[in-house]
Amino acid sequence: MEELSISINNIWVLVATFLVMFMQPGFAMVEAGFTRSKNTANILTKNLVDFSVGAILFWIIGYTIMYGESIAGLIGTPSLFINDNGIGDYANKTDLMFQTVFAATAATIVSGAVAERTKFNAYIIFTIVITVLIYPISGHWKWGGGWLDQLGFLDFAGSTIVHSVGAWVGLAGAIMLGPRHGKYVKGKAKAIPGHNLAFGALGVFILWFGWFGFNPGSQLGAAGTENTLAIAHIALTTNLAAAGGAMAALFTSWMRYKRPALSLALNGALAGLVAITAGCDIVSPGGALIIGIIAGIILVFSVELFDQVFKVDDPVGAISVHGVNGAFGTLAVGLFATEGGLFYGGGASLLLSQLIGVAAVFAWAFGTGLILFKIIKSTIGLRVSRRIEEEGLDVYEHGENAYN
Amino acid sequence: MEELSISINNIWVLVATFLVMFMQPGFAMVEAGFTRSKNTANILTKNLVDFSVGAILFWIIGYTIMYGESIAGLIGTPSLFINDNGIGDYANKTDLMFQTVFAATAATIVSGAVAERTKFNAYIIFTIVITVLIYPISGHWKWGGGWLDQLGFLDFAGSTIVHSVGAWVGLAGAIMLGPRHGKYVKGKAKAIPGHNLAFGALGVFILWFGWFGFNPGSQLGAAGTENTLAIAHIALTTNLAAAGGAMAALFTSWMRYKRPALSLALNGALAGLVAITAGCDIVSPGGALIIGIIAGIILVFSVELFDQVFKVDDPVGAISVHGVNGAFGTLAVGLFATEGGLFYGGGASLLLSQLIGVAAVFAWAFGTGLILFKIIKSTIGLRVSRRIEEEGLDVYEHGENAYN
Amino acid sequence: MEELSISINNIWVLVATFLVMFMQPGFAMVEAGFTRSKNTANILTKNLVDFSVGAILFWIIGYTIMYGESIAGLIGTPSLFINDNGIGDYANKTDLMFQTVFAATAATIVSGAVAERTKFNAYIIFTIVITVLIYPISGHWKWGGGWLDQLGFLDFAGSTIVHSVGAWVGLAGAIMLGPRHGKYVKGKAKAIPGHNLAFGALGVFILWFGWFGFNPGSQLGAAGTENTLAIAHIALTTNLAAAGGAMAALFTSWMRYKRPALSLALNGALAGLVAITAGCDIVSPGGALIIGIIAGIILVFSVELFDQVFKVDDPVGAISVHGVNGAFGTLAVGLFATEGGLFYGGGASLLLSQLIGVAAVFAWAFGTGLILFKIIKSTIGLRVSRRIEEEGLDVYEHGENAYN
Amino acid sequence: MKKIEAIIRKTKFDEVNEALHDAGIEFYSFWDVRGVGQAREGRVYRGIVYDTSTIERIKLSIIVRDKNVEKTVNAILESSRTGEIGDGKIFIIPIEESYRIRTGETGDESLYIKGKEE
Amino acid sequence: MKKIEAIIRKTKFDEVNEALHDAGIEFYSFWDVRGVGQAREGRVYRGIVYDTSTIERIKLSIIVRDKNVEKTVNAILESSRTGEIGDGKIFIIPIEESYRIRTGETGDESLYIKGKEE
Amino acid sequence: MKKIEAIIRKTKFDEVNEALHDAGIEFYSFWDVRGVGQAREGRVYRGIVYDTSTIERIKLSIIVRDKNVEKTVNAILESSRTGEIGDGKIFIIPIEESYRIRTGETGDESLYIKGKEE
Ligand SMILES: Nc1ncnc2c1ncn2[C@@H]1O[C@H](COP(=O)(O)OP(=O)(O)O)[C@@H](O)[C@H]1O
Ligand SMILES: Nc1ncnc2c1ncn2[C@@H]1O[C@H](COP(=O)(O)OP(=O)(O)O)[C@@H](O)[C@H]1O
Ligand SMILES: Nc1ncnc2c1ncn2[C@@H]1O[C@H](COP(=O)(O)OP(=O)(O)O)[C@@H](O)[C@H]1O
Repeated sequence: MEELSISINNIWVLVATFLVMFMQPGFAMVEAGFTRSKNTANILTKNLVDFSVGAILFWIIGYTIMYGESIAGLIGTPSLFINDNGIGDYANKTDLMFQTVFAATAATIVSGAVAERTKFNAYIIFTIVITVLIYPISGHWKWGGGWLDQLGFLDFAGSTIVHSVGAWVGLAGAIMLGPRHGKYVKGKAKAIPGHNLAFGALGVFILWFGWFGFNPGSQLGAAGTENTLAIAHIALTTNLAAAGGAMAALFTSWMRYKRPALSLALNGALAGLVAITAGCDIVSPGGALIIGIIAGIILVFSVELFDQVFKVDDPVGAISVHGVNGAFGTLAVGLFATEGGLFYGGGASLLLSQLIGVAAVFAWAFGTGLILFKIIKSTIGLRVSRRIEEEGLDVYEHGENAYN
Repeated sequence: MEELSISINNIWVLVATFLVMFMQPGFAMVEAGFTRSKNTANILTKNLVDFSVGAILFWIIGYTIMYGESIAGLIGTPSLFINDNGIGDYANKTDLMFQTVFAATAATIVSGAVAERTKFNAYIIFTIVITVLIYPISGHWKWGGGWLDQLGFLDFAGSTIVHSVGAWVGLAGAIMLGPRHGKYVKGKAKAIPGHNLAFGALGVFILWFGWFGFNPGSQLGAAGTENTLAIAHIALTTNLAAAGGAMAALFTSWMRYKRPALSLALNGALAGLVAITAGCDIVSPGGALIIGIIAGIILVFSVELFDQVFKVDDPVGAISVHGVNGAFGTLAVGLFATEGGLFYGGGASLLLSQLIGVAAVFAWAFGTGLILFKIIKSTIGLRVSRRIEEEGLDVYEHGENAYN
Repeated sequence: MEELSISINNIWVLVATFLVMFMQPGFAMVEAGFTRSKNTANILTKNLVDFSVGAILFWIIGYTIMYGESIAGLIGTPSLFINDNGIGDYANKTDLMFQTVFAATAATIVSGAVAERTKFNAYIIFTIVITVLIYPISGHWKWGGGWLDQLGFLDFAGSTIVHSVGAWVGLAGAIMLGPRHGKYVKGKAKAIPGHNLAFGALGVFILWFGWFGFNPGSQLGAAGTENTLAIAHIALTTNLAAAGGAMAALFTSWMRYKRPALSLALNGALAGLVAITAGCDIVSPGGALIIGIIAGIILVFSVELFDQVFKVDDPVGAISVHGVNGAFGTLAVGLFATEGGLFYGGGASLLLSQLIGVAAVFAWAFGTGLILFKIIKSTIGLRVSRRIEEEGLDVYEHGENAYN
Repeated sequence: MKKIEAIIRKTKFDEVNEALHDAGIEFYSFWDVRGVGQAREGRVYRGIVYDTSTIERIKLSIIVRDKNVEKTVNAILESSRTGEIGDGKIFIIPIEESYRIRTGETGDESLYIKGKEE
Repeated sequence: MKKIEAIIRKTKFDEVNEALHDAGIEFYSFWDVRGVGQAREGRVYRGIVYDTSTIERIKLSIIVRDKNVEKTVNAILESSRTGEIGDGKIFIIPIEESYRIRTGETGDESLYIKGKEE
Repeated sequence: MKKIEAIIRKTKFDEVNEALHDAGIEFYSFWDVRGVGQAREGRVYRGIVYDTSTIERIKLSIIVRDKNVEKTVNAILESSRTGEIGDGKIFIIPIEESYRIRTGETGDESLYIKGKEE
């Protein structure tokens, strides 16, 4: 490839990397805002830890487990401490960076679902396992050229491979932990409002911004007509789905609960973003908008379902946003893909691959998650004591309050 | 044009698009910070709504009303649901995205001026009208190649076409709504301090950052010597004007009110940015600094004028920042343009075109704004009840508090 | 150079400029969050002022003092109001912008060290002196091709030239000011916790993001294989050092104070970033990680040392983050540089140059800082009265509270 | 000496403050409280209805000499009434002693400024 | 009339609120306070140990008619106890007079709603 | 039993806290209030002068046995004085009864820890 084309691709992927890295404060603000002020320092520390741990360990080994030469389509051949000055369509180190910030995204999703009750040392341990094992292995199945890829499973930027993985591990964690004290009283769900929706809104806008690195960046190139058209198209579908998700969740909450709820509209925007991530390259703008709208509607009902029926306590709605809508978005590719989608006369075969992929990744992430949390629970323990939970993790786990 | 040049332009305009999109949390933080905490969820929801509505409707129809083939120089030929894979200097979909985030900027300016007392359903309705009618029509006059453009009216990135439009509609809204309860007691203006100036400052810095997409991005290209020089020049003039505006407002408030006021210095930075937007490409760095300084001075007096003399209650200063300084900046082009400006021996003809443009857009935006708000007022109603206003829109309109 | 290469470089450096400019709200949030709420408006105003003053004065004269033709390797030949449409590897005005945001970074570091007790008018004066004299002169020694550069001193993106300069001036200021009232009671250091660690965390993430402009941007080019490899490498080393710094500070505080402290982990991330800034281009990824880890450990001990032993009251830890770790990172180049570093068989000569550079810049910045603050102290006064300090600078100096 | 505790609407604070000043009551403290009372407003957080009765209020605590009790109560009553449910309450509590920290003065003396007393 | 001041754990607020409602006590105010008491937790800020004894608490202020004092105290006692150090305190303070701002009613009348009184 | 209410400068809190501990007073609650008094500072928001008299203060609420009233008052008086306008006030209010929630103890007993009583 021509030298300048490589330079252009390289700039594009690096800028996208920076934008995806910037999703970290987005997650931090959303998770801090949607939980109580007595646990703010704790959740912020967790976000700092998972990004840092991810940055270090994905470089040390995670990257090669995901992208190393495939062993039977199941796992990459690990090698340590890569320092590779090669160049493909862009610098190999740029690829390492881009993949690193994706890995950190998967890990950080978990912290929302298990917020306000998890021991800090336990958190560090499972973040490590997610970063070096759970995420890169299922990641390998698709993006490392593994068996899901060969099956024809499509997941452009990671509705399933990134978002659902994080959320299903989080689901396992939330189940193993049990709900926060006071969340269910006499079998009835109680509201535990987040302490700062302004942080929540700021976080969602930051994430929306960062998603323009996540999706258009996943084209992995910007030089040439094809890339030019693709990244413009992806930016458009991404934005339409986010907007559709926000509005759909707003109006659904309005009709269902009589009030247009900011907290659900914010989650709705994220739901739209997660859902479009799998198919942002191959659905039409109209398809993207519809996917976003459906995602926003699903979000409201899913939050209610997990919260009030399944009684899984997920303070920030991570399971509904990233898990349920990650799965929905991945399946939607089988319906809305302009080439191969059911609604475009492509038959059900793509939909079937998508279903297999969604199910396999669910089984993997949820299964290993359960095992992981079980082991931690029966060794160092997973949950803080009741007193610590009641008085706040900030003081007891960190000795610092967020607000003074 | 050469393929790689197109790729370069495309990257540039897309990155600029992302930066302009990121101005949304900037506006959200400024507007939330400058108002009271009981209305924070409301104003954040409004910001989410206007960006989402803008994203969807500008794609559905707004874009073609603005840029469709001109009908008598007055309005573009509308067509629905564009899905255009063409390429000019960059991808057509990139252009759609860039224009969309501009449209959303215009709409979001209104929410600040009408904050803390507007019914949420009314807000949604007028946001829609602004996005699909008011903004794209006057936008067409200039950027769609309409009559103002043919007149020689200059407005590089939209001091008038974007900022003033939003502000004049906001002025109409603020007048039709009347002031917040308690704002004027026995004819005297009372201070209603914003609840969080840290949010205000964060928002202004975000906006400043985003403006580097707004202005340099409006060059709509980065490939080739001409573009290279232009975007560097524009970045410089933009930055100097912002800095000049901030300092001028700070010192003006210091001399006038004995104290260097953060809230006015923040507004001053925005005033400088708005003012330079029209001429950032054709004024010198020194000219830019002077424009910024004048904008900052105007800002302080304008806020006082609207607040204490005209008694128009504009909680965040949107009218002074975007309206008055948008007009000033547009006129300043007629004075400071190094080619054609009065101060550079270009005579008064450019200044006259600028004046016509400013006046025409004022008449259009303020006029249609008045009609729009009048219709809403006499149908579903524009303003919340006194009790809701006093206890806070968050609880009554949304059922959620921002802070818990 | 080929026209498109120039365009590519130009985009890269401009985007980097925007990212570095965005570090301003990062600093603002960190400094506001780590201090008390009664001084929040004051510290935010200071941040706005130093960036604005920097933007204006570096254009008027600072840039040429730093980069003008060298006078005996000590200072550049000043010239006023540059408006230079030349192009080198990229537009000259792009270079002006890039250097301007660096200058503003140096200036803003000071405000953290002297927070919560400095008179606002004194602050404005020393910010001006830093921007037009202290920073550009020592900057000239290295980046302007002055004597340090000729000596072989290496400082890629400014561990010493930017960060240490700011911190050593801050150290002089903190010493001349004396500690805040209540900081030392009967000779014992008291904790004065910051009022909002969520702002602190947001600020650090923003800074981390902005650092991807600071370091990879300092390559000053992106076109061609060499640049492509370099910026990818730099992004990687930067990220690893930041992550290493955060984790090292977290665990060090955990072992030393029994609790994993968020406030120190946040500082640790910044310490890693500052430390890697000098050598990000010529250390290996592994070297970067080690540098980051050492920086994080140093940070904790340095904070304790200055706070409890030297009794220098530095509310946000600026001296330890930017000064001590800037010096450490610069020296580490002499050890870890893959070409010329002691650990890579390069002998001690590079290390010696580094030592001379670190010492010379310390002497310059700390010395001129002391003189500067001494002059201010004995003329208009440096410190607010006890009453103002106790009741808060916001009300007395600005007449505005940040929170209402 | 009596302590007058008043719980009023946040939005009425400025008016009450002015009425108190007009009545010559220039010393008191206040803070934000949440009130449980007849005034209620439903809240919904993520689909769960909750917290149907707490409303933001301001609490004033004013220590006055016996002779000033009546005018203080009247000033508050008149300036804080809207007539709608949720206007709040005023309570009178006995005070046994009072000190001015600055001067150490006690009793009635600690409650007014010598020379300025009307 | 008496004023019942209770200082309870923040986490017990919902239970106490319910217990009070069950006991027919539907009017009161509350706010956040910090308590200094036996319950302590060390804090470390940047290496400096500090503030070993203040804990977040909620303070309730309930003015009731004399006949309701006992059941109010009991409702709080039962619902707010955990048995661990730091459960808090209840204090009873005499009230001399009470006014309902909305209607101007005074005395006991101002404390209940006519017609709804049990 | 008495309730001692003190309104002090925020900046004096640490000193007062220490003085109280030295005097053996280890149980109390406090919260932020805003004070209206003689100490005033002009504020200007966007050109409008306002709010010339409210200042942040801390309010302490300490319930003590009768015999401890004096030393508590003295501890506060001495540690919170600056001599400048705005130092604050101390008020003494009668308390009729007190309960320790954890144990149900009442009266004086609820105010000290058995065995640790000096
Ligand atoms: N018995 C009480 N004890 C303490 N606070 C009370 C009491 N009764 C009312 N309040 C306070 O007064 C506020 C207004 O009372 P509410 O019953 O809603 O209206 P109204 O007094 O107009 O009937 C309540 O929100 C609460 O804060
Ligand atoms: N004498 C007192 N005056 C005011 N508040 C008190 C007093 N004693 C206790 N408190 C409040 O009650 C809280 C709990 O008291 P504590 O002594 O910790 O536990 P316990 O009552 O279970 O022995 C304290 O944090 C403080 O807020
Ligand atoms: N009568 C009062 N009732 C309640 N609070 C009071 C009263 N008098 C003073 N205070 C509180 O004490 C603070 C200090 O009082 P101030 O009159 O300013 O100073 P000084 O007591 O030194 O004359 C006030 O801000 C207010 O919070």
